Parts: sequence; C-alpha cells; structure tokens
Amino acid sequence: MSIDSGDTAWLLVSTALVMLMTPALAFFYGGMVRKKNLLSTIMMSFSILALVSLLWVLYGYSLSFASDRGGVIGALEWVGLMGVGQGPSSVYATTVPHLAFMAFQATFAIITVALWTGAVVERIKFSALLVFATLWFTVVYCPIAHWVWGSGGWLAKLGALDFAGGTVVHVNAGISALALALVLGPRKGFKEGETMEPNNIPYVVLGAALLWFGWFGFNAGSALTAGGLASNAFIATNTAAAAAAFTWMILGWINRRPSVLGVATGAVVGLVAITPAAGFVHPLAGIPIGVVASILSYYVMIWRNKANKVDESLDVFACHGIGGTWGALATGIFATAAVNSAGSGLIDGNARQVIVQLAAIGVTAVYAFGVSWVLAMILKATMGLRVKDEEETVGLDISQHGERAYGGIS
Amino acid sequence: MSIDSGDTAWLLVSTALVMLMTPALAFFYGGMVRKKNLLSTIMMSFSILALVSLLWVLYGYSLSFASDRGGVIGALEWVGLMGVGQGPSSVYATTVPHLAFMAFQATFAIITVALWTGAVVERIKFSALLVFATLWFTVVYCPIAHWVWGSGGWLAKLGALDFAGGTVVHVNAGISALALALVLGPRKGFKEGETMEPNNIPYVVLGAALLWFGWFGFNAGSALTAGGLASNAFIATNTAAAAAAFTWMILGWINRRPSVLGVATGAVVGLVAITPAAGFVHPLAGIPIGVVASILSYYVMIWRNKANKVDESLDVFACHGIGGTWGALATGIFATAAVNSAGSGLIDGNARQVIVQLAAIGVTAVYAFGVSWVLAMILKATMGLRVKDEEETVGLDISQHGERAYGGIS
Amino acid sequence: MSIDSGDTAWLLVSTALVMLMTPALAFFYGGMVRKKNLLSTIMMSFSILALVSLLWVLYGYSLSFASDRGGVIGALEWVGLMGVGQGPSSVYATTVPHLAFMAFQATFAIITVALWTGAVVERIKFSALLVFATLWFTVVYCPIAHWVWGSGGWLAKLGALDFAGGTVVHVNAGISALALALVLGPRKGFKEGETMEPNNIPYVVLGAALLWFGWFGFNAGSALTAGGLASNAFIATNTAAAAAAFTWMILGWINRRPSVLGVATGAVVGLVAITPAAGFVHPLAGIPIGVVASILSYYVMIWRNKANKVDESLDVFACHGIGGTWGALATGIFATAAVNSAGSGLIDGNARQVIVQLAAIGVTAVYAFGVSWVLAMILKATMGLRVKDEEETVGLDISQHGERAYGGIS
Amino acid sequence: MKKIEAIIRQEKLEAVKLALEKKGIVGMTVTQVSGRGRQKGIALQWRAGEYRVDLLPKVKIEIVLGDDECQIAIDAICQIAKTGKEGDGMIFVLPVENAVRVRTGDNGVICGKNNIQGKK
Amino acid sequence: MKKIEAIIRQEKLEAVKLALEKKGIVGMTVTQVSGRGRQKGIALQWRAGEYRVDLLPKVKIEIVLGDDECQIAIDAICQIAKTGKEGDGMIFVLPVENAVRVRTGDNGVICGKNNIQGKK
Amino acid sequence: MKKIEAIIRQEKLEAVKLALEKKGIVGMTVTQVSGRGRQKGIALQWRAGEYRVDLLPKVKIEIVLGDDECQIAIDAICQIAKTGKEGDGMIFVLPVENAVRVRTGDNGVICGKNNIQGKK
Ligand SMILES: Nc1ncnc2c1ncn2[C@@H]1O[C@H](COP(=O)(O)OP(=O)(O)O)[C@@H](O)[C@H]1O
Ligand SMILES: Nc1ncnc2c1ncn2[C@@H]1O[C@H](COP(=O)(O)OP(=O)(O)O)[C@@H](O)[C@H]1O
Ligand SMILES: Nc1ncnc2c1ncn2[C@@H]1O[C@H](COP(=O)(O)OP(=O)(O)O)[C@@H](O)[C@H]1O
Repeated sequence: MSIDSGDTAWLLVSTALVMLMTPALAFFYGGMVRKKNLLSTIMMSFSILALVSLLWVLYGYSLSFASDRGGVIGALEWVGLMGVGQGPSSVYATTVPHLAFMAFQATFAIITVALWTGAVVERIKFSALLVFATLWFTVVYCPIAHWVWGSGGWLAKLGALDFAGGTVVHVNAGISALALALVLGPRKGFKEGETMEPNNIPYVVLGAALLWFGWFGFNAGSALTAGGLASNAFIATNTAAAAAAFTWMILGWINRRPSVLGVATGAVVGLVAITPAAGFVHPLAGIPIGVVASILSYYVMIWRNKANKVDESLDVFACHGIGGTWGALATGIFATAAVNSAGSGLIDGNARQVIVQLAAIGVTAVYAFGVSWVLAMILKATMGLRVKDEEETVGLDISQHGERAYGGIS
Repeated sequence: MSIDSGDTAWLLVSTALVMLMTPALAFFYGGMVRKKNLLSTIMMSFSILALVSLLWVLYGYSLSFASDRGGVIGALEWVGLMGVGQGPSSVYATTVPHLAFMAFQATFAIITVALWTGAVVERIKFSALLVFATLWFTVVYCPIAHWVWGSGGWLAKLGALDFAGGTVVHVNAGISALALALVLGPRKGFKEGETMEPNNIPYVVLGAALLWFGWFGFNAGSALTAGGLASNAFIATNTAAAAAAFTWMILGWINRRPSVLGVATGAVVGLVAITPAAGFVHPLAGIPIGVVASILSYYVMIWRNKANKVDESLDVFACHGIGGTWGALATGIFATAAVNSAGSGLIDGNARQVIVQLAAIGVTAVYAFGVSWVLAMILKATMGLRVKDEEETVGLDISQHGERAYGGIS
Repeated sequence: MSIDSGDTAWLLVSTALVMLMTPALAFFYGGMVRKKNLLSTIMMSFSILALVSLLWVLYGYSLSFASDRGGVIGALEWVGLMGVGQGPSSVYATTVPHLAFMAFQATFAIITVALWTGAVVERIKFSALLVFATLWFTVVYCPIAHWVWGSGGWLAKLGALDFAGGTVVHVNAGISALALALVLGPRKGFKEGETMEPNNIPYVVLGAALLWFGWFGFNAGSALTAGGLASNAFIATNTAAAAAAFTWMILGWINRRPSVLGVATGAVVGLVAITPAAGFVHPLAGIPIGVVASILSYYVMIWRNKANKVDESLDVFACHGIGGTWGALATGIFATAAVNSAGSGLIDGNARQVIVQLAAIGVTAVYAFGVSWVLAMILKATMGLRVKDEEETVGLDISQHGERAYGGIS
Repeated sequence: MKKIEAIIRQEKLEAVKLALEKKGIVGMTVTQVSGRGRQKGIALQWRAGEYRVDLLPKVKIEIVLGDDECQIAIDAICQIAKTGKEGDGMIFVLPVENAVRVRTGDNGVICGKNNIQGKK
Repeated sequence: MKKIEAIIRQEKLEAVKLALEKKGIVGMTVTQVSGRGRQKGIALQWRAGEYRVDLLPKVKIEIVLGDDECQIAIDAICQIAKTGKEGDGMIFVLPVENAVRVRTGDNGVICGKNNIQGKK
Repeated sequence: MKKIEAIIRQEKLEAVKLALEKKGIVGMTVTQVSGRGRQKGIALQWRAGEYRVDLLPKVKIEIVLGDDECQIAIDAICQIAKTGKEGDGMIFVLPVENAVRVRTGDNGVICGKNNIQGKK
C-alpha cells in the first residue's frame, strides 16, 4: 500500500504525544516523593527516555517486531534500523512510513521502562537503575511486546486482544515493579510509619494532565490510521479517564475528602484500564471500565498501605498492575465486532475471549515477575541495588546527582 | 461524504489540544490565588474535566447537537452516543467520523464550565460547585450551544456568526461568572482591601502558554477541515494573541511597569476576542481585534478593582465577558467573504451583521446571567454555596480537600 | 498543486509545537537564573513571542521569503500578508496553504530571537531588550533566513544544506548572544565568582521536555509534508537528543556526578545539532551527531567557565553556537541521497559539501556577530543597555516588572 | 527592651498585624515555621487513605519593644489569635540587650516607641 | 525558663523529634534555615563543572522549657544529631522571661513541664 | 556570649557575609523572613493596577559570638547593609547562656572565637 499523509500526520503527532508522557511521568512521580528526592525521581524517567530511545533503534525494535522466531522473539534483521525505511512496512501499519511505526513503538518501550521506577524511588542507586533498565528492557519488554504485537507472536496467535498495551505495558510494568520493590526493600522509615509527604501536588497534577493529553496518542494513535477507529479509541479513552477520576474522587469523599491527589491518580488508573480496550469497545464502555478500575485500585492501595509489608512506593502495582489486569479482562468482556471486526468479547457472546485474556495476563505477570526478580537479585548480589544508608538519609538529589531542586537560601 | 484522514488527524489533534486547555486553566487560575487555595482552584478545573466529559457523552451532546426542537434545544436521539458512530455525521463535519466531531465539541463544553470557576475561587463549597456545574451545563451551556451551533438553532438561523465560541463560550462564561459572584458574595477581606497576592506567577505563565498552544486547536480546529480556512484561523489567532499581549504590556508600562501577569492576561484576552472571528476575518484583523480587546478589558478590570463592589475574583467577566463581547461584535465588523464565504460583515458593506451579532450577544448575556443567577440563588437557599468562615480562613485546600500543595516543613 | 489535508494537518500541528517552544524556553532559562530574576527571564521569551509574531506578519515574512532581491533579501510584496492566502504558494510547500507555511516560519523567527536572551539575563534593561530584538530581527534574522531558505537566497544557491535551521537559527543566535554579552558586560558578582545557583531545576526539566516535544515540529515539520522524510527527520531528531543527553550525563559522571541539569542541557544540545541534518541523514547518524555535540559543547562550557572572561550567562554560545556549527558541519558529512535526494555529503563522496557548509557557517557567524555587536554598541551609547546597579542587586523582577514570582510571606 | 516571639496560626497573621498596628506597634519580623504542641498534628489525604503530619505550619512574629509595651502586645495577640482550640500557639518573652538601626547606626533604639512615633 | 535553639542537619530532624518525645519534650517550633560554620559549604553540579554553595540548608529547632529540663534536651539532641562530621550543628541556650499560652492566656506557663504532662 | 540578630535586605546578604568573614566571623545561621518597619511596604503589579504588600522579604542573620566581638560584627553589618533608605533593617543583641557543639558535645563553646580560629 502507499503512504497516506493523513495517517502519517496522525501517527507522527501521536508519537510526539506519547514521547511527552515520559517527562510527564517524571513530574507525576516527582511531585509525590520527598523534596530531597525530587530531582532524582525526575532523573529516572528522563534518563530512561534517553537510554531506551537508543536501545530501541539499536536492537529493541528488531527483537520486538522483526520476523518471528518461534513465536517468542523477533529476529535481528532490523538491528540498527537496517531495512527500516521511509516506505511502509509490509506487515505493520501499511499506510505510513515504516520509520513512523517504529518511532511510535519506541515511545511505548520508553514509558514502560519508566513506569516501574515509581516503585524504587528514594533509595535505588542510579547506576543500578540504568543497568536494570537496560537488562529489563532487553529480556522482559522486548519479548512480551513481540508475543502480543509482533507478527507471529504466540499470544497474538492465541487471539489475545491488547489494543494499546494493557498487558505489554501496564501489567508488565506493574508486576515488575512489585518484584523489584521486594528485592530492593523498603525505604528507611517506611516500616516505622514515618510521614512521607508529597513535596509538590501541583507537579502531580501537571504530570497527570500531560499524561492524559499524551494518552490520546497512546490509545487513539494505536489505531495507526486517522479515522473512525482512532476516534472511537479517543473518546473511549477520555470517558474512562473521566469516569475513573470521578469515581476516585467519590471514594475519597466517602472516606473523608475529595482529594486532588485522588482525582489525578484516578484519571491515570482509568487511562491504564482503557488502554487495552480503547479500540475494541464502545466509548460508553469506558464508564464501567473506569469505575471498576478506580474501585479496585483504590482498595488495593488501601490494603497495601495497611499491610505495610512491601514498600512499592508510588503504587505502580496498584495503578498499573491492577488497572492493566482489569483493563485486559474488560477487553475480553466488552470487545465488540460492532466497533472493531478484529475482536469480539463476552458481550458479543464470545466467552472464550475472557479465558484468552486471562491467559495473556497470567503469562505476562508470571514472566515479568519472575525475570524481574531474578534480574534484581543478580544486581543486588553484584553491583548492589541501594544507596548507602547515609546517602538515603541525605536524599538522592545530593548523593546521586550532586544537585538540589531549588537554589538559594531556604 | 467519506472520511478524510487529514481532516480527521487535524480534528483529533485539535480535540487533544483543547482538552489540554482545561488543566492549563487550572494552572492559570491556580497561580493567581493565595497558596492556601492553590489545590482547591486546580481541583475545580480538573474535576470539571472529569464531570463534564461524562455528562457530555451521556446527554449533553444530544441536547446541543441532535435534531432541532423548536430552534431552542436538541432532541434526545443521541443520548448515550446512540447513533453516533465511526462514520461521518450527515450534518456536521462531514469529512470526519461523527465521534471525532462529538469529541471535539466535548472539550468546548468542558472548558466553558471551567472558565467561570475563576469567579468563585477561595470560598465556594466544593459540593456546591459540582452541583452548580452540572445544572449550569445542562440548562445554560447546552441550549446556547444549540442556538448558535446546532443545526436549526435559532441564533444560527438568524445569521449570527460565531466561529469558535465568542458567545457560546466566552460571553456565556463571563456573564455567568458575574451572576454567580454576585450571589456568592466577596471573599473575606475583600472589602477591607486585604492583600491577595498571586502565589505563583510562573504557574500563571505556564497556564497561559498552554492555553495559547491549545487555542490553535480551539480556533483552527473549528474549521473542521485541514486546509486554508484552518490556516487562516490559526494565524489570525496567533496575531490577535500577540497584539493583545503586547498592548496589555504597554498599558501596564504607561501606568507603571510592563508586568508578566499583564502579558499573560493580555494574551488570553486576545485569544478570547479572536475566537468568534478567527475563521471569518483576515489574519491582520487580529491586530485591531487584539488591541481593542486588551484596552477594553484592562480598563474594565481597573474599574472593577476600584469600584470594589463585586468580588469577581479572577476577572472572568473582564477577560471573557468583555473580550468575548468585543470579539463577537468585531466579527460583525471584520468578517469578509474573501476569507469565508459563510460570513460578510461591515467591511463587506453588510451592516446588518453587526446588529445580528449584537442581538446574539444580548440574548446570550441575558439568558446566561438570568439562569445562572436563579440557579445560584436556589443552591444558596438549599445546600448553601459557601464554606464556613473558619474554613475560608484556613483555606480550601485543607478544609475542602484535606491536602496542602507543598509537603515538608516550611 | 492542490492542498493535501494530511500535509496541512501536519504543518499546522508542527507550527503549534514550535510555537510552544518559546514558552518552553522561558522555563528552561527561567529555572537557571536566580529567583529574583525568574519572572524577568520568563518575560523575555514571552514578550518576544508577542513582538515577533507581529513583526513577522507585518514585514518579516516578506523580507525573508518574498521574491529575491540580489540574493540577499526578499522584496516587499508580501508585507502585511498581502497576497499570502489560503491557497498554496507556488514556490514553497506547494501542498499546503501559503498561510500555513508562513505561520510555520513565524515560529522559527520567534524562537531564534528568544534564544539569545539567555546571554543577557539578570541585567539587561527590558526596554533595551525589546528594541534590540526588533532591530536584530530585522537586520540579522530576516536576511539570513532569506539567504538560506528564501527562493533565490545566495547561500541556498551555493548549495548550503540546512534542513531546519542549524545556521539560520542556532549558529546565528549563538554567535549573536556572544556579541551581545560582550557589549553588555558581566553580571555583578560574576567576576568575583559569586554563586549563582539555579533557582528551580524542575522548571529547567519542564522546559527541556517541552522543547524536545516541540522540536519534533521544528525538524520533522520542516519536511513540509507528512511522509517518509518527516518520519526520518522525526526519529533522527529523537535519536540525536537521546545520544547527546546520555553523553552529557556520562561526561558529568566522569567528572563527578550524572546531573539532571546536565541531561537536560545535553538533550537540548543534541536537538540543536541534529536540526540542520535531520532530513538529510540516516536516523542512526543522530548518534555520532549527538555524541560529538555534547562533548564539544561540554568542554566549551567548562572552558568558558574557567576563563571567566565573558558572562554569556546561560551558555547560548556553547549550546547553540557550538551545537549548531557542529550540526551544520555534520550535515555536510552525513548527508546522503539515500535519505533525501536534495543533499549528498562526505559519506556519499561529496567532499565539496563540507566546504559549502563551512562557508555558510562562517558567513552566518561573521555577519551575525558583526551586526549584533554594532547594534548593541549603538543601543549602549544611546538608550543604555543595562539596568542600574541597584536595580540589578534588587533583581529585575521587582525593578523591571514590579512583580515577584511567589507571593505570600516567605 | 524585650523581644516577643509569638507563634500563632497562619490565618491569624493578618488580624494580629492589624490589631498591633492599632496599638502603635508596627515593626515586626515574620517567619514561616512549623510547630508541634498540644495539637497533635493533622491528618492529610494520600491517594487512598491518609497520613498524619505532626509539624504544622505556623507563623512566628518577632517584635522587639520597650518593657512597658510588652504586656499591651501580648494582650492584643492573645485576644485576636485565640480560637479556643488546640494549636492557638505560644508567646515567649526574651530579654534584649541592645537594638541598632542599620540605616542610622543608632544604638539602643527603643523599637516599640519608635513604632508608635512612626505612626503619625 | 530557657529557650534552646538547636541548629542541626535536616535529615536528623525526624530522629531528634522522636528522641525528645521520649523524654517528654513535645512542644517545639521548627524553621528551615541556612547555615555556615566549620563545614565550608558543598559543591554542587552546574551544567558542566560545579559551583560551591556555602550556606547549607539546616533545621532550627526552638524549644522553650524549664531550667531543669534543659540539659536533658541538650543531651538528647547531641546524641542523636551527631554524625561526627563537620556540619552537625550547634545548640544555643537563651534565657526566657515569660511564656504565655494564647489559647488560655495563662502566664508563666512552664513549657517543658506542660509537655511532659501533656504526654499522658 | 551574645546572639546578634540582624534583619537586613536580601540583596545585601552576600556582601555582609563577606565583610563578616574578613573579621573572622564565619559561623552564622540565615533565615528568610518577612518584615515590616518604617518602610511601609511596596506596591506590586496586579494584572491591571497594583496592590500593596506590607511584609517585605528580608533576611535574618543570627550569629552567636563572644561579648567582645559583638561590636565588631554590628559595625561591619551596619556599614555594609546600609543604603540610607528606609528598610535597611535592625540589629538586635540578645544574651546567650550557653552554646554546645553537637559534633563534640563541648559546652560553653565561644562561637565567635572559634570562628576566628577556624579560619586558618
Ligand atoms: N515548648 C515549646 N517550645 C517552642 N515552641 C512551642 C512550645 N510549645 C508550643 N510551641 C509552639 O506553639 C505552637 C502551638 O502550640 P500548641 O500546644 O499546639 O497550642 P495550644 O497550647 O493552643 O494547644 C506549636 O505548634 C509550636 O510551634
Ligand atoms: N556562631 C554561630 N552563630 C550562629 N549559628 C552558627 C554558628 N556557628 C555555627 N552555626 C550554625 O550551626 C551549623 C553547623 O555548624 P558547623 O560549624 O558546620 O558544625 P560543626 O561544628 O559540626 O562543624 C551552621 O550551619 C550554622 O547554621
Ligand atoms: N520592632 C521591631 N521588631 C522586630 N523586627 C523589626 C522591628 N522593627 C523593624 N524590624 C525589622 O527590620 C526590618 C527593617 O525595618 P525598617 O523600619 O523598614 O528599616 P529602617 O529602620 O531602615 O527604615 C523590618 O522589615 C523588620 O523585619
């Protein structure tokens, strides 16, 4: 097929939008830590943006999308973007330049790696973060992306539906975050219930707003064309975000107050949950998907805080793990051929889809958890994962980066 | 007609841009209040983004745009997006998916509701805000949107020109803000001339910058196609914003100093004024439109401050009411068939257009003011509009949301 | 040719993206100065956005792009946008409305003028800044833009390659910054080595992130169509930014710590360097281009700081002057007809291109430096360039704008 | 001369300032502080659930004044800053040995008095 | 009555607060300050190269307490806030002539004692 | 021992710090404060028109030093911090009963002297 300028315009814009999500995440996360770790938290996302941008063009795209090897991984023919040109690919997004499709996918890899940093803030050694990110990207992200989205990937062949990354991005990042947090251990003072107040809630809102904005590229861009399907995904996305934000606000209100941190969190959880479904479900299905996502995530968070066992600091698991799992499952429920001929779910009478979705979630979760845990253990035993006690007390901004967020006398 | 991918790409992007304007407004307004109300002010816009996103898909779009009932309101056939699909509408934006047009319009409804919150910051009860927003959206916004933009709306039939929302959005929000502020009463300390210093001017600039950015979607997106008309609206928008910002700077300079708060305000006022005109006037008409808008708005603000009668706190009336009125009028003056065959104004020798514009402004203003006032009075008498004195003193962040913007010891 | 809606959508979006870069720059620069000059620094970019937006539609576009006069300047037939309409130009970007091309170019002029403000922060008189900006725009920017991009411009005819502004934007702004800083003199305390700590590094990151985001419009938009070339430029841009950010991080690490300020700076330097090359080189060429840019810029900065001779405060020269020079040169090296038939460089065996590039750099640098220096001297002798000593001590926010960034008791 | 250090609720600052001004006490230095006393902190909202903060924002007003003005100031502050709920704050009185006005170099400036005179 | 002004490392605040609480000393006022002493500043990273900052963020804890409690507090602070490296901080003791509780208007409140009693 | 509390213009901090350093006075604690005195506030720009702020940002320098160093410090500060316009600030001198260095636990540290010795 030949290149369509409208589709290309839309995909390039979507790529830019998704790329913006990683700095957005930097502020979303950065606002929630203590001031002494603000820059360090921002740095995690920002340095991963640089790192994974490079890894992706060097070999990640090839591992994820090049010709299939046994359903589990891509071959190496697209290493260094060899053969990835200005003409369209014959397999993916056939109306846009292959380079555009590749760039769009790059932004997904980047943000997925950045997502789990929320679990390790305020204590991980920066060098260990970068090494772990590189390894995790290579042996966790690329294979799973291939399984679900690669031509010939085994989960794709099984019929798993994942429009924009419920399993590949969110379940994957959420569950890996948990594994990493377990190995890394809690922050000093966590067990003792020390107050760890968010340093800047406006930054959290700024981050959430830019994430919401960028998510239109994430989900509606995943249609890969500028037409009805993208429009459907667009409005489903917005509806789910709104429903989840509103629900979270109400939950907070019931318990005490409608909080800003709550709406911002709810919005993100809704966006997570609609991600796998956006191009398969009716826009109004965004409402139940968003509402349930918020309820689940809210109570998991409450429970996690009460249990006080694992310091999964910024609740990547509760937001992305739970939200992504529910979203992937909900795709199996609400998908309808009326929206996208590529998928029918329970409401179309196809109960099998629910099973397939559960399988995809389960496989992703087990693989991601297992490999992340092993990787983390190896790093812990070799280079060490944590900063020194003293460095943690002083804060990572000074100890890891020799900087502080705000200059001048305080 | 069939779907054009370029037009669709442009409309989806525009929708994302306009959606970003509501969080942008959160920062624009948030920066101008006192620190103890920063989160509360942000929360108003953000929660309205969630609320109106839902109301719109549930019934708002149908009330505004579905088949006409007597020129005053839309029917209910599009409730819950029934019949709003991936194909184009036969009436609106016939080259893009109906869903895309619907989504684009959603963002207008959202921001219009958020706009008047600037008048009630620092003292309104959050629950009352949400109830008022719901009612106002239903009985003020939807009808007026139908009159002007709905197929068969009576102001449309009268020939009123409103490219992107001079009356529907700005006059409407500005005048409603006034009514609501009158009923709500001034902030404690307002009459006594207590200093209410803006807590964060960089946030105001951030908000203004993102508003400016998003406004390209607002105005140029309103062309509904990606071509000459959108380009014309785009540059007219930028020119008016620039002219108004520059003018406001000079006005401030004449009186004392060129202030940052002033340029930011001026830019927004210019954007307001060009909104109804952008797709009807020559780009250079943006200069007189912007310059006059700033002058009018500046002196109304000075006068409002001096009179010290009504605490329309962030001058929604002076910015949007006055700016929108002037813009709607200016459309009647500067519209030319050379730009858009759909409209001719005074400079084309069509003096009648000015009268029509005045009528549209007048009707909108009277209706919006009246209904807003009645709604506000009802809420005041029933659930109450204001927080308790003590809560106001402590600040709405703590009292309404149980949060504070910046954690840690101060 | 007729208008392509996809190309138009892409160009309009790109225009919006580039326009956002100027406020982004406001935050990037604003975060690096001392708190007492934060607003003043933001104001420089923001007021230039307003000013140059007007100058461009009034006469700048005509001087830069209208019919050639002797290779050195454009004629006046497009003054006030006369003849610049909704149809395509016959010379430039023939698939989009002429107005869209004009608007896109406007954003380049704006940001180029804003770029050099980084050299004069914390001491320039605001009135002098505006006058200098107006003059510089007229006699430096417009001619150089014509030489390189105007149809008939003499550097274009010479065969100089500059995809999106390596010479026109970056060498030009960087070298002019140097001249202006020399005439203006250092900030009080600079020679004495007084600590001038950045007041807000998160703002620097926010600015860098939005710059990165906007730069996709800058470089990929410069393809002027939405297709393979834009996609190539897009990914080359991202790759260079990533490579340079990563390199700068490593350089900082080698010397002491991987710093946030460093990655943000590196990203911008990489974006600068890829600008002239993005549409001529293979995406992977972004890696050497980015890496070398960071190394050069890093050491120039170190040397500039050590020498302590000229207070080119925010290192516009080291970032844009050096980055742009290297980028323009690298274009001569890495350009290949395999990517864009319009240019072949050293790797295609065309050594001449390197010479041409050097010539273009040299000419631009000499002209920009000379004229900027003369203009600055004239202003210094007439209206004066600097604020009074006392005003500088108090800070420009209060002394020039009568404002302070953060209200309330401190 | 004495120095009064009054630690009060933030939101009372404006009113206290006014009340003192009425008594002729204009000069003062104000600092944002965080305090803990009887009031055992407050609960704030986290994303889900809440957390306690035990150091609450307060405002410290420092006033140097003549011995005879001391009680007037204390009374004025107590009256205005009082809500009757825990967290109203404390006033401490410290001895001051000397006060110098930077602008003039005058020693032993009696600050309170000066304030009163300054209020013409 | 005395006022203790302890200027310590920011990161020690939590621990010191706890240690004092154990001794029954609850009331305190905390301020963010910047200080310079033996510790001659630290180097921070600029974009390339670094710069020195000589005023470092510290935390000032002010506690008004009874004469007899003074040493207890000093000892507790010294023990906890000490790292042995330069920059650990200083404790100053100043005389206090009076203390008034705003909520009750009580004069001569002995703050430390009150704290201890308040800790039931 | 005495404690000097000098409230001066923000922009004079750097110069004062330097001047004191030359006299051998290095240790100090600096706080951002807001003050009101003779200088009756300043006018700032609102969007249109202006508003007055009567608490202006100042800097408070606290220095504990030996009795004999007190006058030296006061003179140095007065000389440097003076502009001659209202708002230059005040210096207060308070008695200090004890000073303890956290790092060593040393009592009765004479801070000023120590500073001088520390300046080798
Ligand atoms: N012993 C003390 N030393 C220093 N500051 C104190 C002391 N006790 C109380 N404060 C300050 O006074 C503020 C109010 O005290 P609190 O006991 O909460 O008020 P109340 O006595 O009205 O209950 C505290 O937040 C703290 O800043
Ligand atoms: N003479 C002094 N007057 C006031 N504050 C002081 C004085 N000396 C030290 N300080 C404060 O104590 C802090 C720690 O002092 P420093 O000398 O660095 O500690 P150490 O004695 O452990 O080396 C300083 O940052 C400053 O805030
Ligand atoms: N009586 C006072 N008690 C405490 N602080 C004071 C007093 N008088 C002045 N100050 C502080 O000194 C600062 C400068 O005082 P001001 O009267 O403006 O200076 P000047 O005497 O040079 O006119 C004030 O902003 C305030 O912080």
